[in-house]
Amino acid sequence: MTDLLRMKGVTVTFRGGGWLRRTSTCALSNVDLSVQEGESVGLVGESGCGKSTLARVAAGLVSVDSGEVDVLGQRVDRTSPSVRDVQLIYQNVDAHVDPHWTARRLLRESADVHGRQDADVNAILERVGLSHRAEVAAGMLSGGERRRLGVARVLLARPRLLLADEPCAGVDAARRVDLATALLEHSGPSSGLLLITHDLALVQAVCDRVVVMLGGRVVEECAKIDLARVPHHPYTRALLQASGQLSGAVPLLQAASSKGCPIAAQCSSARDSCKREVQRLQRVPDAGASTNKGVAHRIACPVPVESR
Amino acid sequence: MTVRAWAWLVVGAVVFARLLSWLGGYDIVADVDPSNSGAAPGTAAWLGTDALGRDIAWRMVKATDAFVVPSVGAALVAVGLGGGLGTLGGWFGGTIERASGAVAGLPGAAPRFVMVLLLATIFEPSSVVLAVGCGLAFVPQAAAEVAARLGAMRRTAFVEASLVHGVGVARVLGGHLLWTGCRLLLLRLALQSVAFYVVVETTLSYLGALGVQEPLPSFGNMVARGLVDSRLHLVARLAPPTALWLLLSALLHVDGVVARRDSRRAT
Amino acid sequence: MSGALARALLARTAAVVGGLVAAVAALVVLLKAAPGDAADLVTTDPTLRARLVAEWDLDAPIHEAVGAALSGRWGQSWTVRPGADVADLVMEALVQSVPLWLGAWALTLALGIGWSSQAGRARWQGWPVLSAAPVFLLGWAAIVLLNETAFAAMGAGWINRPAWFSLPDSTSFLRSALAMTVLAAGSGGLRSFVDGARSRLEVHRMSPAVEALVARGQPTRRLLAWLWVPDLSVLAAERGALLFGGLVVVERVFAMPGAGSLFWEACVRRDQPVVVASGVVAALGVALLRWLADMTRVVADPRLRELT
Amino acid sequence: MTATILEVRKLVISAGEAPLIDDVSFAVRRGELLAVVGASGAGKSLSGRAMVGLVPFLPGVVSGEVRVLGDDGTALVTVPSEVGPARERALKALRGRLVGWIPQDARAALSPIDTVGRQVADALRHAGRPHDRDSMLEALAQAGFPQPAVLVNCYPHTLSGGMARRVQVALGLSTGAPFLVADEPTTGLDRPVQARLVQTLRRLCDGGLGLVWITHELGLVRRFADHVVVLERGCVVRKGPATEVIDEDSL
Repeated sequence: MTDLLRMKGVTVTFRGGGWLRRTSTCALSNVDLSVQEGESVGLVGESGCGKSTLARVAAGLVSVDSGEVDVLGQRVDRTSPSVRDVQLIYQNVDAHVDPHWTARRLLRESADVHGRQDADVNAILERVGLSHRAEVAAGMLSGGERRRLGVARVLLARPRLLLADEPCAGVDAARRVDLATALLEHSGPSSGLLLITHDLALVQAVCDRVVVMLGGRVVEECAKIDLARVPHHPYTRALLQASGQLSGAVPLLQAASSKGCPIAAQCSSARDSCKREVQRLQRVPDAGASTNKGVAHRIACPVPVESR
Repeated sequence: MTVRAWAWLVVGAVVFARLLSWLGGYDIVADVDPSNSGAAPGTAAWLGTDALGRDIAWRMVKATDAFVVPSVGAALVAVGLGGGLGTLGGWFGGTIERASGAVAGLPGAAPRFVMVLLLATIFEPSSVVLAVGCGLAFVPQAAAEVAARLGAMRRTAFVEASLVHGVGVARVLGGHLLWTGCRLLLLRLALQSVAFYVVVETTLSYLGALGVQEPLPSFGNMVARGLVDSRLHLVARLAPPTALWLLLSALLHVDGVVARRDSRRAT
Repeated sequence: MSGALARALLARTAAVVGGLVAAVAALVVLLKAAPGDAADLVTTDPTLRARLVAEWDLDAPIHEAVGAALSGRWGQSWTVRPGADVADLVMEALVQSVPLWLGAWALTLALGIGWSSQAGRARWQGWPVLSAAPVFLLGWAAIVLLNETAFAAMGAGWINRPAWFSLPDSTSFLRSALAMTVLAAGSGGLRSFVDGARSRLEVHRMSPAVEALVARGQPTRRLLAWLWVPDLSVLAAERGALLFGGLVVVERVFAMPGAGSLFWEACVRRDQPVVVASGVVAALGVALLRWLADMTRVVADPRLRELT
Repeated sequence: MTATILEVRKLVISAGEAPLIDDVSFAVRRGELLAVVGASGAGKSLSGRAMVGLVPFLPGVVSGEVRVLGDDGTALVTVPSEVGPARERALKALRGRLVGWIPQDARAALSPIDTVGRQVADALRHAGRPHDRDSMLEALAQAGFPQPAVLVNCYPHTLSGGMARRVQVALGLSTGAPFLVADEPTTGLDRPVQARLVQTLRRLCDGGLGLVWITHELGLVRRFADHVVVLERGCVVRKGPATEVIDEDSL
């Protein structure tokens, strides 16, 4: 199996402010991530944890301060024009189509660019249920229809690597899994999906592997099957509790800027070292290697690792 | 009257004039017959004759025809140069936008009409110079408006999304931004520069020097002759100014309607 | 005055001055680039030509020529009034023209602001059509109409010969007033001012800030006025500049002496020093108007102080 | 719970043939935090604007009425939907006096030409309340600014999104209206800022303010709101206590 996406030690810092008052925000710090052929990876975290930045880095829209990004075996050095086999579904995908063009015209353009036929356009219109609205300007479509149009456009490209940033936001719960499955089934056996969401249940329904991010860092990485088993990073545990999969009151954990772990201030099991230094991802000595297909379970917190 | 009617009025008048001139049948220099001066409208001369006995209707046709090529040239200069500089600035932004804005702003340092007069004095006062001058006069406005609109659209999400999707810069810029987004704006600027050429040409011809010289006809010199010569028939005196006024109203009216449609599209 | 405001004012002043210098430089370059120089027009005799070149300073390098043009060293008139100092000529003409220009400008502003603030009322559809007539046509129509009416009335014995009769040959109050009105209204000038001002006011009426005041029941008049001032100042500067051009036509049509007439004479008779001087003065006027508009905008709108 | 303070009855707003708001009725009590949730385009903002009388009136487009009730349950003001002097009078009595509004686009809805301090002072003065510097600072502090003094001389374009929201809260409160409509006050803010802002609103409700809170944030609604109205395509599809409604929906 080859890596479709491979990130190693990626760090991204945004600089802002005027010349008097410079600000810099660390959006990603030392992130390792890979998506392999035929794999679907779920990236979970709160808004502002760097998920979307990560997707934009992979699409070549944001230049990295340090680290390496390889997409489809090609090094992405700085902001470089994207590879056509990588497609990005944006968070607010409905704002990402030209409002003056009709659905059919937009899809025809995509078909042209990606070498598809008119029949493919019709098929995809049918698939997303926009056949009867194909001649309406995108700006006149409803938000949901525009969103489906944006997704259709990306699927028409049949990307090898699909980066989907909250593709189901604003879609009601019943149809979420359906939509995510559509993303999955459209990508063939040799393609990969990176599903970025804050919805843990969705990830569990669709993905093979789960990566949890907090404050610009990866804090846990495991096979889907491992999610159901303890131990976990306290933050992952809180997410599981919030989605009702673990019992117990949901602790209020919010990432804050700190030298160490972002939630050290609120974490009940935090140690002194948590506040002072960055916790590295450590491999959990694994018991279930037979069921998790050899995916390593790694956590950036000393507590659950030691308790094992 | 609807905008369609106004637009047809302009197009119809121009096509009619073009067609008649092309078919020929009127010699500007030969048509002098002082014995027939100040004739009333009739079958021989539909709108009467002027002091030299020349057919007013035919001269109006010739004068209209003379607008066509230079005014299209003016529109091309305004849209091409202004639109081009504006596109450059709007797409790239930053230093390039400031530089292209400064270059495009140069003709705007003097008032339009003064700028055209300056050009006409420095070079020969020909219809080419006038056309280029009238086009240049709209370059600052064209560049600024195209740059502003393009810059705003450049920052919208769909441009980045299209680029990421694999749609080339040429398609995004040409198809989505310029054609879909700035088409009506550029049409307006073309209409305005055409109208301005008509105004400048007739004004200079009215004032005498620098414009179209006798015996070549222009609405300007026809109005000027009508002013001093009360022996002409009323129809012959009023026809040229009325036609000119209708032509300009039509251009401005169409411009106004396009402007409204443009702003509706933008929202 | 705050630092941001002072900085913004300075930056805008610098921009306007820079634009002015660049424009004058462009004019000088064009003059040099044009085929054949002024001496060629006058003579073909090489010795006389050399004397003229020396006398008129035709060989001065560009930067010196620009400096001379900007500093008011315009030399002597060639053909309009041979030997007269151009600076004196221009000053004399300006004294005659400025009242006409100011009057027309004030008329445009007063009528335009009054008209456009009457939102929704008095919308006569024929207005844009009527206003399309160029300055010379309006002037022509006014002159013919008044003369012939007076002639007919005198013929019928209703009136004695009025003081203004045989327009435009005699000086009279009516002639000045007519010239002023024609200048203000010609070529759709008043209309474009009203249209621009009205559409901007409509935008401000719809703005969230005004709406929020309405929702709190507070009066909106002051905010509307201050939001409108920057737009008005830009429109007013633009109109004022275009009136310089109209001045040339109006002064010729109404046979009035002044800067417009002087410029026209100089253009027709190829009097290069006067043409350059008039061009510089016009550019100076435009720059001054723009500077005023910029200052007004920056003072009225704090947001513009940041974007220097 | 005390008496109802604002009542929306049979509100219908249509554009073209399709109704944007179709027969929406609900009531808000004093001290109640009522959340209005629903997908975008469900008519949340529009019904909020209708309560403040900001829906541009076109005959045949708007019907229904908004009533503000006094402590004894009698109607203080009834805003009819028919255009005319009665509507104008009612809106005049309503806007800023009985109903405040926190607009969705908080920064754009601040006057760009005045400092924050001046805007708050103006709002206070217009409401006939003391508008000296101390009262102004107090109004800002009430909206959740620990150090309001640094804000007084700021122009709105220099504020962050969260600060602009809180200034809008201060402006809405400084009218002294007992009822407030907050249109997505937490959109685009960081989680902690969101939570703090909603806590501020909650505290104000505990102090007796009636609040309609239009939002997408179901988690916050569940934690802070008393009741929830769920809108879908302009209709009320669910109503009830926040914990009940959100529990079902969130799964």
